[in-house]
Amino acid sequence: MTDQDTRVVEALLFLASEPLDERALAEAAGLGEADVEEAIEVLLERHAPGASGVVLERVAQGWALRAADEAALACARLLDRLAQRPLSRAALETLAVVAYAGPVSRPEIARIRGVAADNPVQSLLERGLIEEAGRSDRPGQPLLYRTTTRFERVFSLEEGRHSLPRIEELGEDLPSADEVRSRLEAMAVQEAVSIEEPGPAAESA
Amino acid sequence: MTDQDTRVVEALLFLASEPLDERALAEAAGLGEADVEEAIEVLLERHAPGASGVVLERVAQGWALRAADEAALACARLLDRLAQRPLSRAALETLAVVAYAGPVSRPEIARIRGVAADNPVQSLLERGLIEEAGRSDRPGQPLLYRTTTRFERVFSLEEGRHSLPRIEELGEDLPSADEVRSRLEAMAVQEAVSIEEPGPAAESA
Amino acid sequence: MAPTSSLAMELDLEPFAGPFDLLLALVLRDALDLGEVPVADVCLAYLAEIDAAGEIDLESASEFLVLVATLLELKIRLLLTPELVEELPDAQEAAEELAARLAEYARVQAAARWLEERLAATGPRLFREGPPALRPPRPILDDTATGDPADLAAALALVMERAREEAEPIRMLRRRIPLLRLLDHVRRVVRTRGSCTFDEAVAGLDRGEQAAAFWAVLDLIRAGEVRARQTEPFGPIRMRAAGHAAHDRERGAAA
Repeated sequence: MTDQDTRVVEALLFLASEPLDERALAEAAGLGEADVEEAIEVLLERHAPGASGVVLERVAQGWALRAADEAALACARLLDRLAQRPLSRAALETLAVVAYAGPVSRPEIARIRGVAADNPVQSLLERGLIEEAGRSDRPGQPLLYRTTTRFERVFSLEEGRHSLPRIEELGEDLPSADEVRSRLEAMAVQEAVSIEEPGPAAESA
Repeated sequence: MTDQDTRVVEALLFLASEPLDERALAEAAGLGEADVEEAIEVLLERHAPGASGVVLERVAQGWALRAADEAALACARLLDRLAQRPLSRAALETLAVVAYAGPVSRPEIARIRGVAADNPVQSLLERGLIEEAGRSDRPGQPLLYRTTTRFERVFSLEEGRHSLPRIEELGEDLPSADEVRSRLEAMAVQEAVSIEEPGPAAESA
Repeated sequence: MAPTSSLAMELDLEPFAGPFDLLLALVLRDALDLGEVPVADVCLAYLAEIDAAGEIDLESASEFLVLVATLLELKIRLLLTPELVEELPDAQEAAEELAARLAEYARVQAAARWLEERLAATGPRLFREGPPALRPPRPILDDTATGDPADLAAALALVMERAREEAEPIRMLRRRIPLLRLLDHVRRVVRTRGSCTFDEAVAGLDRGEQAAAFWAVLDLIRAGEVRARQTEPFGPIRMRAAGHAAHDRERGAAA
C-alpha cells in the first residue's frame, strides 16, 4: 500500500455520500481489501477528532467521513438545521418499531402502539429516517417501511441494525406479560370495589 | 485564529454542496473574514495535491474541496457502481415528476408527491440523472431541476421528453411540462373540505 | 370542556402517546393505590382529551374501546362465581392478549428511550447527504440503457393516484345558528331576571348555540345594554341589565 493508495481511498470516502465498506472501497480503488484496511488505519489517524475537522468513523457496517463534533454548531448554521425540532415521543416509538420489527406496515405499527401511526410515519419519512420497502402481502397490501442508512448514521450505529441493543438488554425492569396481567387484575378488583362507592367524578357524569 | 477554527472551516467546506466564499464561511463559523483567510492558508497546504486525496480549490464562487486528480479513475468506478443500483421507489417517482413536469423545484415535487423530496433529489443528482436548471421566480427562488442527457441515454429516449410513454389521463398527446405540472398540482392541493349548504330539512333539525 | 376529573389533572394526559401508553402508565404505577384510578375516570379523562383535541382519531378511539372493554370483562370475571366464569371463555383470552400487547408495548417504549438517549449522547452527526460541491473529472461514464421508460409512466400514474386519494373531499354540513334569535334570548333573560349568570342564561342550549350566545353577550355589552363580571378564570360570569344596577355604573365610572 502506497501513500497514493491511501489518498485514493480518502478521495473515495470524500466523494461518497454513504458509508462504504472495505469491499466497495477495494473494488473502486482497484486494491486488495488488506491494502484498504491499511489505508483506513492511516486515515483514522489523519481524520481523528482534534486532528481534522472531518472525522472518519465506522458506521452502518462501513466507513464514512462526517463533520467533527466541534464544528457541529457552525455546520448546523450552514445547513440551516438549527430549526429542526426534536423527534416526538410518538415518532421515537414508531422508529423503534420499524428498527426492531421492520419492514412493517402502518397498520402493524398502529396495532403495536395502540394508536394510529400516520403522523409519525410521515414525519420520519420526511426526515429520511425510514423509507418504503415494498408492499405487504396482507389484505389491502399496505406499504412496508424500514429504517434507512441515514438512520444508522444519525444514531451512530457502527454495524447498522446489529448495533441496536437486544430487547432483553434494554432494561431489567421491563414487565412480563404475566406481570402486566396480574396488575391488570389488581386494577379490575379495585374497580369492582369502587363501583359500590362512586367517586365525585362518576357522580357528576 | 486557532487550530480549532481551521478545523471548523475544514468541516464546513467538506459538508457544503456548493462552493463557499469567505463571507459565507465567516458567518457560519462565527469568525472574522481575516481568520477565515488564515484558515484557508493552512488548509491549502493540508489539502494540496500529493498531500491529501481531497484537494482545496478556488473557483469562481468561492472555495471548495474536490477529489484529487490521481483518484479520478477510482471515483468514476465508484460513481458508476452507485448509479447501477436500482432506483428506490421514491427516487423513481421523483424522476418521473421531473421528466414529465420539469423543470420543477424541490417544493413543487414535495407538493405533488405529498412528501419531502430531499433525499431522492440528492440521489438522482448523484447518479447524474437530473441536474440544476436555474432558479424559479416563485418566492424563495428555489433551485429548479431537469433531467439530463444521461437520463435520456439510460432510458433510451431518443427524442428526449417527447419519447416518454403516454399517460392516458394526460391525453392522447403528451401535454407540455407546464400543463402536466399544473394538473398534478391541482390534483394534490385540491380543496379538501367542501361545505354544503343545508337543505330545509337540516335546518329544522 | 376542561377535564373535571382530578385524575386527568394528576396524569397530565397531554404527553401520553396513546391509550396503551396511558394504560401502561396506570398499570405500572407502584406508588399509587390502584384503587384511586378507576376505569370510569380513565374514560372521562380520555373523553376530555378527545374533546380538547377537537377531532376523533377513529383508530385510536376504537383501540381505546377494546382496551376498556377488556378491563370491564376482567372485572366481571372477578365479580362472578367460578362456574359463571366458565361461560365467559373469551374474557380469559382477551385479558391474556391485552396483557401480552401491553408487555410488548413496554418493550417498544424501552427501545424508544434507548434511541432518545443515544441521540442525546452522540450529539448531532452532521454529514453531507449529496454530491460534493465539485465533481471529480469523469473519464468513464457507463450510459448503457438500463432504465425502462414504462417504469417512469407507472411511477407518475402512482403519484397521480395518491394525490387524488389524499385530496378526497370531506363533506360537512354547514349549520345555521340564528344569531339574532340568540341575541334576543339573552337580552330577554337578563331583562326579566335583572341579573343572572351566563350558565343560567344559556341553560338548555347546545354547544354551538352557547358559543353564539357568548358572542351575543359581548355585543350587548358593547351596546351598553348589559354589564358582566367574572372574578376569576373559568368562574361564573355574572350579568345584569345595565339599567338595573346604578352602583355598577358608578363603579365603572370610578375605574
